[in-house]
Order: sequence, then structure tokens, then C-alpha cells
Amino acid sequence: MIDVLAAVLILLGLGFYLAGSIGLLRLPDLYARLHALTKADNLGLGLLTAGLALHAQDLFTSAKLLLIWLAVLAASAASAHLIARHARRRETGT
Amino acid sequence: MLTAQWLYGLTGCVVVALGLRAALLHPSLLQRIVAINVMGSGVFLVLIAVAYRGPGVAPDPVPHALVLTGIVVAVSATALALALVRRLRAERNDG
Amino acid sequence: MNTITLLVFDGLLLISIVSLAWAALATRDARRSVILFMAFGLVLALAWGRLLAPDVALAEAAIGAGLSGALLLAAVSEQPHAAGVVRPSISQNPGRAGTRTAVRWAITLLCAGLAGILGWALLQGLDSSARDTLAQAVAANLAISGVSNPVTAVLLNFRAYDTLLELAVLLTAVLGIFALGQARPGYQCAGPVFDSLARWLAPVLVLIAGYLLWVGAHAPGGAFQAGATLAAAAIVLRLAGRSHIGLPAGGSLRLVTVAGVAVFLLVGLVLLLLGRPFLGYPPAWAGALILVIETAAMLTIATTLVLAFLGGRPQALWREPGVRRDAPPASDAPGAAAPANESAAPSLAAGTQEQTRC
Amino acid sequence: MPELLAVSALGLMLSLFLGLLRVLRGPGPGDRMLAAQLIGTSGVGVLLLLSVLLKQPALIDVALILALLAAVAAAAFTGQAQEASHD
Repeated sequence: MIDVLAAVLILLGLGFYLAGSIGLLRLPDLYARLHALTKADNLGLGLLTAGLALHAQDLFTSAKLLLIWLAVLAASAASAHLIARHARRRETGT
Repeated sequence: MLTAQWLYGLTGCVVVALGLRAALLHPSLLQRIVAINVMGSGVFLVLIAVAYRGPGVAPDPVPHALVLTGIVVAVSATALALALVRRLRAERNDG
Repeated sequence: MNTITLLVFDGLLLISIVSLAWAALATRDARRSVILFMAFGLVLALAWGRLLAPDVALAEAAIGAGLSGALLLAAVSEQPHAAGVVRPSISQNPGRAGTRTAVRWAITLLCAGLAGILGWALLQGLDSSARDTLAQAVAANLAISGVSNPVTAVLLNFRAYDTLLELAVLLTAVLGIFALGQARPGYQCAGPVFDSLARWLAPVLVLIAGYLLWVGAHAPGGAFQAGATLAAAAIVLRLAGRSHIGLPAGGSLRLVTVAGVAVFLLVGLVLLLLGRPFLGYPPAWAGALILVIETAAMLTIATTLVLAFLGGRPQALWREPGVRRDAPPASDAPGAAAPANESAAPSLAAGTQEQTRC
Repeated sequence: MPELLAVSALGLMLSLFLGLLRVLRGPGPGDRMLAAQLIGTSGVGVLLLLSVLLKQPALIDVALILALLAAVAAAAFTGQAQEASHD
């Protein structure tokens, strides 16, 4: 039962990853791509780590998986903000 | 001979050649430093491929230790080279 | 993983490695080159994981994909224009252009030939059966090395000389950097978003560094990976515009910079005095001695990498002895110690006296 | 389960590869950094799956370091971008 749940989570995560990367490739401009990337970062990796945490034997591993997700989440939020601001500054020429 | 060994090893050789060519020919000093790093990574790829013993078998730890040392030496050499570039630029601006 | 899946996986990974290496070196835009190089390091970390080299993967993730990139990006940002330090052109004379093209082709062919020879030698070596003697020697002696991670055993016991000399190389690099100029001025504040990120990222990195140092005895990890992670913590604080990045000032900074080599040598010499070979640990003590050496090495490696990121000698290092020399004549005044402290405190910023809170 | 993990690892490798195309294509530095971020996140996923597939629990630590340093890289990029816009 837990294995099935883990499998579903991992496959869902994979779907978000692929959607995010196809979006990054196909969407027209930086801001739209920024939007696509967050799908892969937040949901894709989140579902993947959730699935693997169910699969993991010990609590320490699960805790590390959670920390990985939080780290990527924070890094992607901060860097999306910084990249967008940087791009805007370049556009407005300040 | 394992497939992964020669596949990764030969890729390492290609990366060494790419790095060496750019280190000799690239006009920018900074990118020559990048090129030397790429070249080093190619060497590491060869060494780790040689150490590989197949899935589920413990690899040879000696090349791993060599590569670890190599990575740390490479970053310190890079730092020194960047300091040299910085100084060179300062001297040129003065003159 | 079955054979076909693995082969496709390897194929994608190797195409990524080669195309990133190519793209990083083909461009004339230095910043683009560095971003591509960082991606290259990241993909390499996957390759190390795939080839069952997690120790190397850890170091690559911390150094190759992280710190080298940060060092190079800091250097790029200082450049007056994105094209990098372009060599003065040898000649604009069109007559020479033909010769230059010929030289380019000759060098390209030379490199291709070298790759061919290297590949041939590799395949010969992989075919020969007389190998694994070192791996067997490591496996046979692992029990008396004091640690159970074979890579750590090689680095700090069987081939401890190499690691000692490696630390000496690091020290030489730091001295070279010191000799070349002053640390670059600090960064501007990255703003509240990054500041709050740094606020929790730095302590987590310090924690992970400690974990990697400890776990290195029996699992992948060790002084190098821990040192790089610790350095990353300081660099995050630096990038967030903090004035205190945890670097000691003055004499302590010198001590930490040489600690790795010093402790290593001290252990070796004491063992010599006790009648053992240089760095030939007694098996009962090996584990503890390795941990002591690794702790010192971690601090030295972290300090070295942070100083490398600063790109020159921090003013703290050179000013502080001057302050001490001046201090005694004025020491009858009770406030005399205060200015000395004041000049030492901002010097933690390593060359950025004008740093303010964000 | 191993088959599923292997296929997922392959899928994430594909996602990384698509990110690679965006890195190579650009056009702006922001796009490249974004794509590098995707390569990083996919790489973290690949490492997590490999750690189970190859029975190498230490690869989780590698993924952790990569995830933490992704933030450092982004900061280094924007830090230098700010300086570049300064002059």
C-alpha cells in the first residue's frame, strides 16, 4: 500500500518536472519561464522527496529529504526573485 | 572491460582535449582558467572510470582519493590564478 | 537498473558533460562561460554518483558546482567589460591571419591527437589484468587504519604524505594570493529576500559541515567536503552583505591558516620521537589522530577558500600587528584598548571598513 | 519498484537535458541562470533516485549539498549582476 502511494507520488513528481522543463524550453519570455521553473522546483521535487521519504527506512533519511526540499524551495524562491529583479533592472536601465 | 569504464573514460579524454585546446587558444585569461579546470575534470573522469568495478562492487578507493586531492588543489590553483589576473589588470590600468 | 536504461542514462549524462564543456569554452562571454562551467560541475557530480564515487561527488558538489563558480563569478564581476582580459592582439595585419588560422588548426589537431593517445592508453590499461593490487592492499589493511571509509583511510593514513603536501599547496596558494593584493571590497546588500535566506542557510551549512567531518570516518565525507561546506557558509554571509562572516582576525587568522599543516606535522614529528615512522599512527590511536588532523584540516581548508573568495589579503591581517605595536606607549590611558578593539572588530569584514547593516 | 525508480531517473535526466538546451540557447544571463537552476533541481532528483537504485545512501548527502549551494550560486550570480549594473 505504502509502496503504491510512493510510486504514485514519484510519478506525479516526474510529471511536474517534465512539465516544468518543457515550459522552460517553450515559453516565450523570462518571466513566463520563471513561472514554469517553480513547478519543477516546488512540486516536482516535493512529490519526489515525499515518495522517497515513504520508501526510506529510517527517520534520519526522511529528515534529510525534507531538508533538501526546503533548501531547494527557499533557494528557488529567493533566486527567482533575484533573477526577476535583475532582469527588470536591465530592462528599465537603472 | 565494462561498458561504463570505457564510455566514461573516453569522454574524459575528449573533455581533456577540449580543455587543453581552449587553454592554449582562448583570448580571455579568465576563460583560460576555466579551460584548465575543465581539462582537470576530464582527467578526473578518466581516473574515476578506471576505479569503477561495475554495479554493486566496491570501486578502487585510491583513484578516488587522488581525485579528491585533485579537486581541492584545482580550486586553490584557480584562486591563485584569479588573483594573478586581478593584479595583472590593476597593473595595466595603472600603466 | 537494466542495461538499456543504464545505457540511455549514461548517454544523456555524457552528452551533457561534453556539450557543457564545449559551450563553456566556445563562448567569448566570460559570465556565460562561468555559468556553463557551474552546470558542468553539477553534471559531473551526477557522474561521480553514477560511478559509485560518493566521496568525490560530495567534493564536486561543494567545490566544483559551488565554490569555484562563486570564485569565478566574483572575478567576472570585477571585469570592466564582459569579454574578459583580452590579450593584446599579436597583429591586426591581415597577412598574419592565415598563419594564425594555421596555428589554430595545428593546436586543434594536436589536442585531438593527444585525446586519441590518451584514449588508446586508457583502453590498454583497462584491458590489462595486473591491476587492483592497491585496492587489495587498502582492503587488507583497512582494519588497522582507524577508519572504515577506505577513501578516508587512503587520504589520512596510507597516503597521509600526499594530504600533508596538499595542505602545503593550499597554504602556498593563500600566501600567493596575499602577496598579490588586497581583498576586494564587500558586496552590496542583496536585499531582504536573500538576507533572510542567508539567515538560515549559513547555520545549516555549518551544521552539515560538522556532520560531514564526523561521518567521514565510516561513510563518504571528510575534511575536504566539510571545509568546503564551512567556507560556503561564510561566503553566503559575505554575499548577503554581512560584515561578520566568521573569519577570525589578526593572529588567530594566521593560526587557522597554518593549522592544517602544523597539526599534521606535529603529529608526524611526535610519532617520530616515539620511535614510529613519520605519520605511522599506532592502530589504537589512528582513529582519534585522524579526527584531530581532519578537524584542523577542515578549518584550514575553509579559511583558505574564504580568503580565496575575498581575492587578496584582508586588511585585518596586516593592520592588527601595527595596532599592537602602537598600543603599548599609549597604554597608560584606560581607553587605549578600546581603539585597538574597534579597529579589529570591523576588520572581521576582511577589507571592508565601510560595511553597514543591511 | 526499482524499475519505476530507474524510469523516473531517466525521466529526470531528460528534464535535465531539456534544461541544458535552454542553458545553451539563452538568450539572456537570467535565462541561463534559470536553466542552471532547473539543471540543479533535476540533478538533486537524479541523485536521490540513484541513492536508492545504487544503494548509496551517501548520495542523499550529495543532493543536500547541491541543494544548499544552489542558493549560494544564485546569490553569487545576482551579487555580481548588481555590481555590473552599478557602473
